[in-house]
Amino acid sequence: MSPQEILERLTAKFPDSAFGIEAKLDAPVDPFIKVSPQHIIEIAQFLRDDDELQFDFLSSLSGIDLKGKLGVVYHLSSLPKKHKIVLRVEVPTEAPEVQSVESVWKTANWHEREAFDLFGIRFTGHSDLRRILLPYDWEGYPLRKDYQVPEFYNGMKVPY
Amino acid sequence: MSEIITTPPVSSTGRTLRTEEMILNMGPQHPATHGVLRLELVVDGEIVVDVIPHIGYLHRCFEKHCEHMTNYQQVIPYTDRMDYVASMTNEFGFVVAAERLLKIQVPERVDYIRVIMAEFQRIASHLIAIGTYGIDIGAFTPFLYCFRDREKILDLFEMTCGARLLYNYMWVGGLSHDVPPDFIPKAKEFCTYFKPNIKELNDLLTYNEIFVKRTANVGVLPADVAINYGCSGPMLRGSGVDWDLRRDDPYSVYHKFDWDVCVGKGEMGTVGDCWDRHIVRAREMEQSVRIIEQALEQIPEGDVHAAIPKRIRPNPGEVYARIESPRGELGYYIVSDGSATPYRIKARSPAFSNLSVINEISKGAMIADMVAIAGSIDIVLGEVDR
Amino acid sequence: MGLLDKQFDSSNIVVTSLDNLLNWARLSSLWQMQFGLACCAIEMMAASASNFDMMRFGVIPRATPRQCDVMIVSGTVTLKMASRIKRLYDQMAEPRYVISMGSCSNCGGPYWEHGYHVLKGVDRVIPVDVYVPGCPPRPEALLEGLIKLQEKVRHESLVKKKSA
Amino acid sequence: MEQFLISLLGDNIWVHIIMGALPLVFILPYALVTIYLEMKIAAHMQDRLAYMRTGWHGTLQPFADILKLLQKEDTIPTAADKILFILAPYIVFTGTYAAFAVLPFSKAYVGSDLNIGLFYIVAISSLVVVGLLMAGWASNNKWSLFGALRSAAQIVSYEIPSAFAILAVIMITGTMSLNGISDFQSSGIQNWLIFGGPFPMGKKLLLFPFMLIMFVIYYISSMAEVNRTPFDIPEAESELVQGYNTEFSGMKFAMFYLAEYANLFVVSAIVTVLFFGGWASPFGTFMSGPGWDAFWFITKGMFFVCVNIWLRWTLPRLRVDQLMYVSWKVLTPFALFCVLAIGLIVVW
Amino acid sequence: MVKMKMNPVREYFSGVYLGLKTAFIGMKVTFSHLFTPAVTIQYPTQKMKLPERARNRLYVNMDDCIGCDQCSMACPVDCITIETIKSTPEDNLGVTSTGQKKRLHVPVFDIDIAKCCYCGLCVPPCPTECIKMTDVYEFAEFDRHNLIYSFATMTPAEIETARVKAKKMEEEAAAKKAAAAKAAAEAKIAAAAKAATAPQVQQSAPVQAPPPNPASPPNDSQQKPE
Repeated sequence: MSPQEILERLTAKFPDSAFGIEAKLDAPVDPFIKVSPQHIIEIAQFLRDDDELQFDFLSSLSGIDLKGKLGVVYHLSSLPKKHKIVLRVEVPTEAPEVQSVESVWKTANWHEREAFDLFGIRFTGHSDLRRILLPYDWEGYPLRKDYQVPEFYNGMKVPY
Repeated sequence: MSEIITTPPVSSTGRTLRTEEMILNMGPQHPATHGVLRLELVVDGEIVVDVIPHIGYLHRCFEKHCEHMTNYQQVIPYTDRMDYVASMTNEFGFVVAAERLLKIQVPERVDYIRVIMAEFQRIASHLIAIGTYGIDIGAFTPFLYCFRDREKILDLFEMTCGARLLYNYMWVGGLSHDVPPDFIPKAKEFCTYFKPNIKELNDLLTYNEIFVKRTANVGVLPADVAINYGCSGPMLRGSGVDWDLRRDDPYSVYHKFDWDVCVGKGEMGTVGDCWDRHIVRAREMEQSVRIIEQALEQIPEGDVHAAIPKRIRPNPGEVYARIESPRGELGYYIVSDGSATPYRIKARSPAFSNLSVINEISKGAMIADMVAIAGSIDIVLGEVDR
Repeated sequence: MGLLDKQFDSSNIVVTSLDNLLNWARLSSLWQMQFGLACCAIEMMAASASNFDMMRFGVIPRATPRQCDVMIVSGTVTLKMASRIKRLYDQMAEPRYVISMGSCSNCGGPYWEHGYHVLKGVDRVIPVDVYVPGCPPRPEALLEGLIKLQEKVRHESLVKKKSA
Repeated sequence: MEQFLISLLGDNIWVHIIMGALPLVFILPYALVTIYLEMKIAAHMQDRLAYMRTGWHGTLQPFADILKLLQKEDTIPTAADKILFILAPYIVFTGTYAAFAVLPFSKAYVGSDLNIGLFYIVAISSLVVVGLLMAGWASNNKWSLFGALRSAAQIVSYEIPSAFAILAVIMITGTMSLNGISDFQSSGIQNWLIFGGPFPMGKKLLLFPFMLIMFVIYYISSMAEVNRTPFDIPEAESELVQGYNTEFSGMKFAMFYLAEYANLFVVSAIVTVLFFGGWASPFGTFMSGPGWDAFWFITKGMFFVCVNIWLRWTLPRLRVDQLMYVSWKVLTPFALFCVLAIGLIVVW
Repeated sequence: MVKMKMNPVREYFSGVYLGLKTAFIGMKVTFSHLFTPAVTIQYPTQKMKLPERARNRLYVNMDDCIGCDQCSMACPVDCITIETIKSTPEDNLGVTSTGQKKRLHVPVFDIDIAKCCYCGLCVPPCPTECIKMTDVYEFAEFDRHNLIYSFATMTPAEIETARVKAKKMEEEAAAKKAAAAKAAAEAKIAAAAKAATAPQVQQSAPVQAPPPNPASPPNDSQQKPE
């Protein structure tokens, strides 16, 4: 299925503007579909369970700092159907809350923890949202563009 | 010793331990964790009740570094250092992504050499996986046989690009060097040398009854769970899912070769057990030799520098490209804002997703099984933590 | 130092030849701590594997720090890992030595500039005896570092104890 | 030997002390040789060389190792149970060392030719378990404790099949004295118990398969008793770091090391005595006599030590429950069956 | 192939049989290796010949260095520090072996080999092929600071004189420029609107991260590789 067809199927299922489905199919290289962070879980559920779509494999879930906004990008693919789609949600940096898709794809568990760890995006409904890569007592979210490297961590000098 | 514990200990996920349970810390420095993984085991005697993996002991800020590089070329040395036992495939993934972003078509010779290198790297990586798995199970000798053969592959690599482990060989749009003239005969020689060694390795390790007993029916990962957890590579194929990106989402010139995707069939136990994952790796090495032999025959002449751009400056946009690394689906998500510096690079490392399933498949196992399970996942912490 | 806790005040011929013997024993039986961190660990494994065979020098990998003489810190030391390295080093019995293998543990290596989570050199937490450069160093380079360390041990004396 | 010393020095305490210390004269060089041999055999099986830099082909390496271990700081963890921690390595070594008392190196030299020698060995080697348990417990380290518990379970279970194997031999020979058993098998290779012992042809042929099975059973369980691969789960490196000796350093570790190799010889010697004629020369009276006897005994013992090394560097490690399975569900039933069969044959 | 469910008695005996059989097969394999020659290269006495392309320690041939800073810019880890001083027209710095005229003094050319990641990215950009990776890999040190390699050949005195000269020249140039600027300012009043487009063109270039070295050469020398 092409992204266009997937988008059509999605809009047919979720016609409501609350879902915030917005196509960026003309984007260069990889097209993506923007959706609302408050309804990502319903959309995810549909994408996985629909017989035509069967997006059973969450390849990657990445956070991204969009300067003023934070984004989460979902790269989905389907093993039986061999098609792919990219979803993206955008949230304000001040209140970065996105629904967790952990209950749909277990992959999301660690990927969301990583996005939380490095970008500070909060995933509501996540079962175990702790830092994953950095120590639990680390401060700040390093992959945000405005991140300042701390001078010391636990008495160890951080910069060279 | 005389300290009286008044409150029951709590695991880091907040589980209060029962009296007969105790927390056992495996790692970050432990011989079986393949680096610096820390597994917090809640055990009841020898039985593992809960596994809480702690990662990040090798978090080297790959993604932050990419955002500071002045061009795309400079990212490649860092991709090497992610999955350091399979650097070639890491570069491969990155250049595939960057070329897709830049819309570069590389000469066919470049593609062939890349495939040859990637397959050699797959053999080398699987040799490490199998060898260290042998150590995990307690057999030391196969490890050294594996390293002996791997050393021959490294010689080929060193001859080509000058480095033994971290190559910086594949560049965006081409390669750093063409292969030297004696590479092709030596590579063919290796293929003939290596085939009997796989058999020997299987005799010594794979079909050894103790090894089979240790790995069969241990850490069974059903197909649906594997897919749901985003497992890929030998981990997914070991569970009986016939999925290989080289065939199912083709990149480079893999479609030109004749080879088979190896799938776990549960020959010794259940589909998706540790033995299946092991045998998938062992058989993939044979298939890689097949690919290499074909590629060495068909390799066209040409220039490997032709498509290397003088200055890499992609249009704003984003791309996600994935390849089949020895560990599974290695994806790069690159966002460009139009400047020469990448805006965001996220590496979707296969071992990261593969490792996340460990808790699911190791409940009720024994401590010794934990080692077998962790070894069969074949993690490289550099890639898990990036 | 176990049986030899008492130090001699000055060297004499007995002490010197005893020194030579004891130093010889120490330098030819440097048991190594299995301490792989990152890329260099693979080269360290290659150095112990058949082709380079570190055991020729009497180096046996041991899993527990208590029985080790030399800790080869091979790979990137992150801030999360640094405290563990310190602890393991503290658990090693004297006399103990540290080889810092590779750029990362020498000074942070490629990660020295933007690595917010990388310790810029393992010598910030534990004393290092020999620095082996390379990224990663060839197995031979590690062996050369080991020979350098052996040289260092050869010239140690009971009289002035290695500073802990 | 004892008589000779008594005639030389008179019957006083020194004779007994010398007799007691003699095994030590054997153990120390033996251990050094075996450590060297093990590494060299292993290395050559793995296409490498091992020790090359200390002395000719690294022959001085074991001395360097021992000397270095002597120099190491002897750490005792703060949380350890100090008395047990210090005592444990010595108890383990004592258990092994005591077994040497009854080993018949030759017909003339036996520390003490007990008439219940085999029984004594089975009993005294259990002391090792106590030592290992102490070591594991006293370390106050979870890995050590696991190692100790596994070790105890393992040694205790494997004593059953090995006791059956010993029982079979006792049934045939009618003696528990190690010297007596060796004597029983003297006068030629055909009289060794593995080939059915000194019986008429028909009986020999009937006994042979059972004795072969018994030998395999005993050899497997002896490997388990000395904690070596494939039964090295108490110190399984990839699982338990170093098992019960994780916290031991310097001299104390050297004691464990020494005990391990000494124990290896004890079990190999018992295999020799039980099935391969002990000190008896394979050529009957040819090449026999006190010196030759000791030669044969040590050669045969070392042969089995080498086979043990060979197996160690070939096989993977069993899991703890599989270890129990092998002992209780494979070796013990087979041993029981063989004991029954051998009993019937002997009575017939 | 789905394994047939064996009858438990047969499974038991086949397990025992397989256990012994595979152990023997394994023993056969290891035994056969006991007599194959070892593959070990006995390092200090025997050394492997490294291939031509071996990438180990960096070496800079200062005779050929023109101080263009290309290598330092290509370096992903910024381990190369280069400082340059402009030469005055009267000093003759000679030409490189490739025939390029040297225009800059290079008082500092440091490579922190401890940071270097041996990627080889600095080699191809060099216009005079003066930086290269050698096959030397044995350079372990007791002190990390010895791993900072200085390749510059200038003595402190030479550096000082070159600095003074360059400063003088700069001052002269600045004075000249000031005079020119004065003249230009007068002209500018007449054509103010035209000047507005010029700075916009320039702005895209500095997006590339500036080299960490403050004393980098002027931009035009960077723009002309080869």
